[in-house]
Amino acid sequence: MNGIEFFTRLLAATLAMGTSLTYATLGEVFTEKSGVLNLGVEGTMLMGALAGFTATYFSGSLFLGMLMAILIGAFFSLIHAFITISLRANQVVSGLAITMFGTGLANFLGKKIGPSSNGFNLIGLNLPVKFNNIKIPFISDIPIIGAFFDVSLLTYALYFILPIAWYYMYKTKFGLSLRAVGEAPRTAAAMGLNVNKNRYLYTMLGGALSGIGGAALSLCFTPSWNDGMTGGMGWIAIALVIFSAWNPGKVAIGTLVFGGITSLQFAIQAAGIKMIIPVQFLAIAPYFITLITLVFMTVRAQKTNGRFASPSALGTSFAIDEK
Amino acid sequence: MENTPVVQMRNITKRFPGVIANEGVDLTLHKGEVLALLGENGAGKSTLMNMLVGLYRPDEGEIYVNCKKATINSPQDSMALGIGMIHQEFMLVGNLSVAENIVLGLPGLEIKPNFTEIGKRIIELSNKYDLGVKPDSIIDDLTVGEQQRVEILKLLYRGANILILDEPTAVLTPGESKELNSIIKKMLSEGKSAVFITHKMNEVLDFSDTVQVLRKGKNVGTRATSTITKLQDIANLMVGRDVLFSLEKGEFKPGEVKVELKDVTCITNTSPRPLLDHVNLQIRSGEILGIAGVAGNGQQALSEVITGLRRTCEGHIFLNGIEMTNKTPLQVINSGVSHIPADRNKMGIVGDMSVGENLSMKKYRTEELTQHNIVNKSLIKVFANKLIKTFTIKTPTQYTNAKFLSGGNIQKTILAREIDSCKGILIAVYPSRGLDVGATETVRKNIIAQRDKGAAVLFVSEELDELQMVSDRIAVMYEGRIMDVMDTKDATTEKIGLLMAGVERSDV
Amino acid sequence: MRLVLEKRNEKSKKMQILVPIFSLIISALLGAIVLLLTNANPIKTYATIIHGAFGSPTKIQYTLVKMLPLLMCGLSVGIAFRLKFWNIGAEGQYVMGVIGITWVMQFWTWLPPILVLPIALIMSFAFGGLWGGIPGALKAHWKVDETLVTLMMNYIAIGIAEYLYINAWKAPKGNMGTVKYPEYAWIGKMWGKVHYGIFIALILVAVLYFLLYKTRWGFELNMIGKNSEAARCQGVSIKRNIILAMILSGGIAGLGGGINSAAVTHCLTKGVDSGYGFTGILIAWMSNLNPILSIFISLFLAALQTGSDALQITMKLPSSMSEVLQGLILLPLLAGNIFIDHRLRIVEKKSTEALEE
Amino acid sequence: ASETSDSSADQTLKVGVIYVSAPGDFGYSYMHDQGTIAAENYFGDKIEVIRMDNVPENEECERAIENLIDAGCKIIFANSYNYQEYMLNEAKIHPDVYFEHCSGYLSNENMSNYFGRMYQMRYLSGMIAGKMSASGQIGYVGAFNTPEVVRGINAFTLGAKAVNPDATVRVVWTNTWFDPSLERQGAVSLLDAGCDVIAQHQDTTEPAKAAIERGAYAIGYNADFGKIIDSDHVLVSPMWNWGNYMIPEIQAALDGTWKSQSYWGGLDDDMIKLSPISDLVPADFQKEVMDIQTEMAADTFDVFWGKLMDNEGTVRQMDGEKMSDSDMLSMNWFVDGVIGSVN
Ligand SMILES: Nc1ncnc2c1ncn2[C@@H]1O[C@H](COP(=O)(O)OP(=O)(O)OP(=O)(O)O)[C@@H](O)[C@H]1O
Ligand SMILES: Nc1ncnc2c1ncn2[C@@H]1O[C@H](COP(=O)(O)OP(=O)(O)OP(=O)(O)O)[C@@H](O)[C@H]1O
Ligand SMILES: [Mg+2]
Ligand SMILES: [Mg+2]
Repeated sequence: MNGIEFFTRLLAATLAMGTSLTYATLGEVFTEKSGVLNLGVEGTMLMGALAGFTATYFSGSLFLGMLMAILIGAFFSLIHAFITISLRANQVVSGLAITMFGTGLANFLGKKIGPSSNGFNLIGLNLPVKFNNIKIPFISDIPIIGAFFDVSLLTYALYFILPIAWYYMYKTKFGLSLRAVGEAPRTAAAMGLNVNKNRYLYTMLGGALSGIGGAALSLCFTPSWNDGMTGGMGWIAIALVIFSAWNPGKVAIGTLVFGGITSLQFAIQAAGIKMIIPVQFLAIAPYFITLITLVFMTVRAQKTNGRFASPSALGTSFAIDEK
Repeated sequence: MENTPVVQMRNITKRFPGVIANEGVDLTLHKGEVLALLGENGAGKSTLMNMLVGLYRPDEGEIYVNCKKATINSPQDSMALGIGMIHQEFMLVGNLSVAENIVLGLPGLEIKPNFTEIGKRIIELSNKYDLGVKPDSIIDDLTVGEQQRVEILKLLYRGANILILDEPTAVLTPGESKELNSIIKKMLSEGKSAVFITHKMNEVLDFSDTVQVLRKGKNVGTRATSTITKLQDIANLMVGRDVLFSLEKGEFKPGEVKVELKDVTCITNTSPRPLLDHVNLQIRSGEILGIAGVAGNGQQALSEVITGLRRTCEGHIFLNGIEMTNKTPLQVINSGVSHIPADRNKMGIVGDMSVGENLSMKKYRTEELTQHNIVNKSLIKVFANKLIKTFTIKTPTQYTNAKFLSGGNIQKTILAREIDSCKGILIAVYPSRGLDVGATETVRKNIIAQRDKGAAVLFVSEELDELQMVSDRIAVMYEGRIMDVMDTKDATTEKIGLLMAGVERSDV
Repeated sequence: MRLVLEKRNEKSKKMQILVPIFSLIISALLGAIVLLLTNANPIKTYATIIHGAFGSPTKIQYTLVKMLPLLMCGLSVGIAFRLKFWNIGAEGQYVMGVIGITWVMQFWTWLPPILVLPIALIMSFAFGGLWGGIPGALKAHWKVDETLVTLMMNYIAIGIAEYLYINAWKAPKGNMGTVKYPEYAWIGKMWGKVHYGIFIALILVAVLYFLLYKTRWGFELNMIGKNSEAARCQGVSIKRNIILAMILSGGIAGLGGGINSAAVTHCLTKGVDSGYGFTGILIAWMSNLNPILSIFISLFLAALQTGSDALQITMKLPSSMSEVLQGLILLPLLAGNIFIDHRLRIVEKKSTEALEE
Repeated sequence: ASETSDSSADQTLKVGVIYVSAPGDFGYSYMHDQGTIAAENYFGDKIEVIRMDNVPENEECERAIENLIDAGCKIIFANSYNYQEYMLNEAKIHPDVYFEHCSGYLSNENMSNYFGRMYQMRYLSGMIAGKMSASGQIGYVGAFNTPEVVRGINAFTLGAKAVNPDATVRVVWTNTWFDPSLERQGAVSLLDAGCDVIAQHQDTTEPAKAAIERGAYAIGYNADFGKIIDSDHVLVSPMWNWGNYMIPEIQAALDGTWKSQSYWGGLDDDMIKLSPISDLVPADFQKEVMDIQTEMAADTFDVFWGKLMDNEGTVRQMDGEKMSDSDMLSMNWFVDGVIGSVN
């Protein structure tokens, strides 16, 4: 296998794994940009994965599956929104509680819904349909770039969603309001925007995207339902938001770096390349390299005076008549 | 002036935890009228106006706009009624562009705002009113003066015809204020009505048709400006006691050199030119050195290198004759330096801690308030109460969080702390910015008292008359350089004005 | 008509007691709905949980044992959060603490026996402190976002631990796990399962309370956390204090790992990463960063977890039910908090009318 | 149901079972639970089973045991290696309860340990993989580099090489027992590297599914993947049969004849088995495999027998030698033919 082929396959593996992560990260970018920190991504993703799987299993329709994942994801983050925006509770704790609740509920329901013939309901069931890779003739045969054109519908969708998300955030009036609300809520309010309405909206949008991220696992990448099947991906998504510097246009960078290193360390192992470092250290390489890259990016951003800061109002609740 | 009231506020009451900000206040604004709303810091002026624009909601009372009862639940509602406000704190989003700030939240804005069109319109307005604002600049990169003009542009762009201007010139230099005031006059000449809040008496006389004074949240008087004969009357009405307009100042008896800067240079990668460019200065004991200059010419950097908050690239700083170049803020404090910083909320106080704790933030290191590293609460209590009394800080209790105080009282808290702990050197940066006459008087009096006690004072201000009144010598800064240092008696307004504009001394 | 939240003049003492009680009632009702939907008797379930946590001396002992690592992590996180340093790395710091203590216990056996335990505990503090100090230093010197760094460092610590107990330090006969610590260096038991480590934790609470609320340093940390720029102007070194506080924060989590290992697990093995660090975040917030309150909150959460075991045993509910119930308890509790300093008021909306002049 | 009914049968025996994961994963705990279910069916209402799943491998295990005893359990099974220390602690405190620990080595008068010689089935599945791999390149997704997993990989490789001496087995470690995404990624990287059969020591079916989606073959583990995934590309699955251990032990507890032991059951006890072999595997070869299995059961065939070289060229065992159980239990090297490293 030559280098180009190796790289093409690596890219394909990265794209397959990174899709779910990208949706969740993009969702959290929107939520955080509006000033709300939602640590409930992991729980919301699991609920989305469960909802998507269940709906698709019973209806045989991927469309319904995605719809359910979106609705359940949005609903779950609505709980977070109500508690932190309307009732101004601490966003960190609420997010952790949402993750706890969502994880428990998804695992619990996974054992309650569905045919009980095998005793474990949803677990181990095969879907009637799933998102398969769609190969675009000719283009997909080009080395390296070809990997981008042999992916599932959910990945293709990202090619449109990411630029649209960027356009939405930086070019439309809604995006303008969104940025203002997370950066300077008082000013936004004085300019006639409804800060909390915006925050509700983007928290729910973030939840919906997390739901899609979960469903991208249960309907596409690892088509099945299993307890805790997200395996901590929600946490990685939260970390990658920082990596993307809260810019939807840069979300893919983080997921490609993280997903790429994960795939690369497997590819190195599979290629039988003798490593002096122990396997456990290979397994932590994605985390380690992500960390190092962030340090590097931050230091460089400061040298070149680039902005690398979170939305100023992130994590704070807003009430107009309270200082 | 026609006699139709455009705004009537009736019997307005607004309470905040621990304070009644407004109590049964009435206010009437007629068409084409300019009403100057006066009062001490914390009198409730901003609160009253915030209710008119829908940021706050009154607890009691009613608002009528154009003789119709108005339900103003949000800024959106007030905008629809043609009311626009320039807030006391800037209402700008720092990382957005001027154009984005201007159209933010504009009703009827298209989904994808056409920023070329918007930019054109901004430039048009900017030219008409001579604002010199570029639509693409990022707010954070603008000077305060420029930011204030963006605020004006927001009003113009939205075509508000009832204007509320909450201390628009408080943070501006005299030159900038003058420009801004002429812009505002231009706007008013177009038949708009306005409420104008200010602490500057000349502006009151210059602009207003009517004067209304609030004290402790209540109306204490409304009269036509033309009937005002003595400024003193208004000032007394505001404060509820007699205000002195001239200052008692002891004889100028300079002692040894306490602060000395030699060739201090300071460069950052954020700005193309040096913040400080070979600055040489001496301040002697018993002397107030005033620093004049348009904001953004290095005054703040100057105060920061002396206090150790910013590193110098070149040059030497001596305090009390000892080299203190690039020492830590703590070392500088220990060598006897007190500092009244430029941004009182960001640098001066910890808003979420109590007034008492804020007052202790210098002395908590000393045995006066702590023993063996342990903070003694009863000592702090006594100490804080003493300072609150001496400096007449208006606060419900010393346990109130400092952020709940009004701007003037926040400044007094800082002043109290710094003056009390001053051991010979005082660096005061814009200490009277935005303060009412009474508070301004307190600040100036205290600074002069320090000098009379033998302290060396660096006094940064943008108001020439204040500089002339307070300082013994005046240095003028331009683009990080000291243009000239002169005795106050030689410092004529014209001379300083030219130096501030960058005209070299030889040309003066 | 509309509802508005109105700030109270001061925190209501009455509400501080009533809110948690009402929240718990609401939690119980929500939980009851879920339980009824799954055909479980709510009253029996709740009784079971309480019995599971406090029903017998042994059960109380287990709850107390469980509380210890939770409390230590809660204290740890509380210090970092005081500085608004979002340390979500207590998990990794805890794991590093276990690595530190294991190193001494396994390889420093030449030490006089009496010294092994103290030095091992100090090492667990040092390792945890290192793991907290690194993100602290990165933040202080280069403003690197601590959320990502601490999260990533959790995974890295767990990876190192796995490497050690599977490869480098593996017990000769074993599969996963190091050899047992020498028995003379264990922390002893004082009441059934409850070990003397609890004293270390309680002393730590007292020391921290004193340090944070009474000393100059505590005062400085408070200043930094609430306005770091102003603190700097007052001569407080931000960099130094962030690093110091993070070393302390990480060190306490590490010490938590050390105590738990020396008293309970006696080795480094799979299961060191059991989420104590994340629960620590909950504890720190729910106790309002107050060390003394942390004791009660961690006891509450420990009881919730030990009590939930009974759900599987007595109620035959799946283990995930306990997470569902824990989430359901936390959310209303959080939501209720606002009524401590706010009250709800109904405001009548009046119609627009013309002004008769 | 059992025929003998004495007085003790009036009372139901409470049996406690502790699983490291939820049994619904179709992996390790799932197979244990199949054993538990078999026991339940066998004894009917003579026993009552109390299950605790997702018990972490730390001090929580002690509490779980304590709670089970509190609920009246007289015999307790625990299925993960790292429970053993905690179980031993409890065994010392509760002499009247029988403890059964799976996969460890510690024991006590009232505590047995038990495990199965799964490597035998690994060898057989390796033969099938070696036969069916066109390229001779086989992939193996491993969880952790513990002796148990390493032993399985080695046996599997020896099986494959017995059929195809040129066969190689590439190993990828995931460092997790259970993570659908990572397991799949591991398999994908092996497929990308040219493997056409994927075996696994993991708890989900994802590696196998990934292989089948690419048109490659898969070897399952734990459960019968052929049935779960419903594909004949699953060639075979080595499976556990825990019921065959649990039933006699519970019976002994009922009868009062329970004795402590260290048990490492193999084919002879039907502790382990192969799932039905896929129809794609030629019938005559299936028979060859079955013949070896018969020899294994008769103890005339040893997997780790004769000259063994590791994959770095060191000779680890001489001709004619047979590996001791303790060497097998601490195996930390790969046999020749494995591409990859143990650490
Ligand atoms: N959101 C708020 N929460 C609590 N107290 C407030 C709030 N806003 C204002 N106050 C208090 O209400 C009083 C009136 O404040 P206001 O800002 O209206 O004064 P002001 O007259 O504008 O003073 P200044 O001249 O300093 O601007 C002050 O005591 C202030 O501390
Ligand atoms: N910085 C401090 N120094 C000394 N004592 C303090 C300090 N902050 C609070 N206290 C005292 O400690 C006790 C607990 O205070 P409180 O409940 O406000 O703690 P907290 O909520 O953790 O602190 P804060 O609200 O200031 O962040 C009270 O008696 C309070 O007066
Ligand atoms: Mg004001
Ligand atoms: Mg408090």
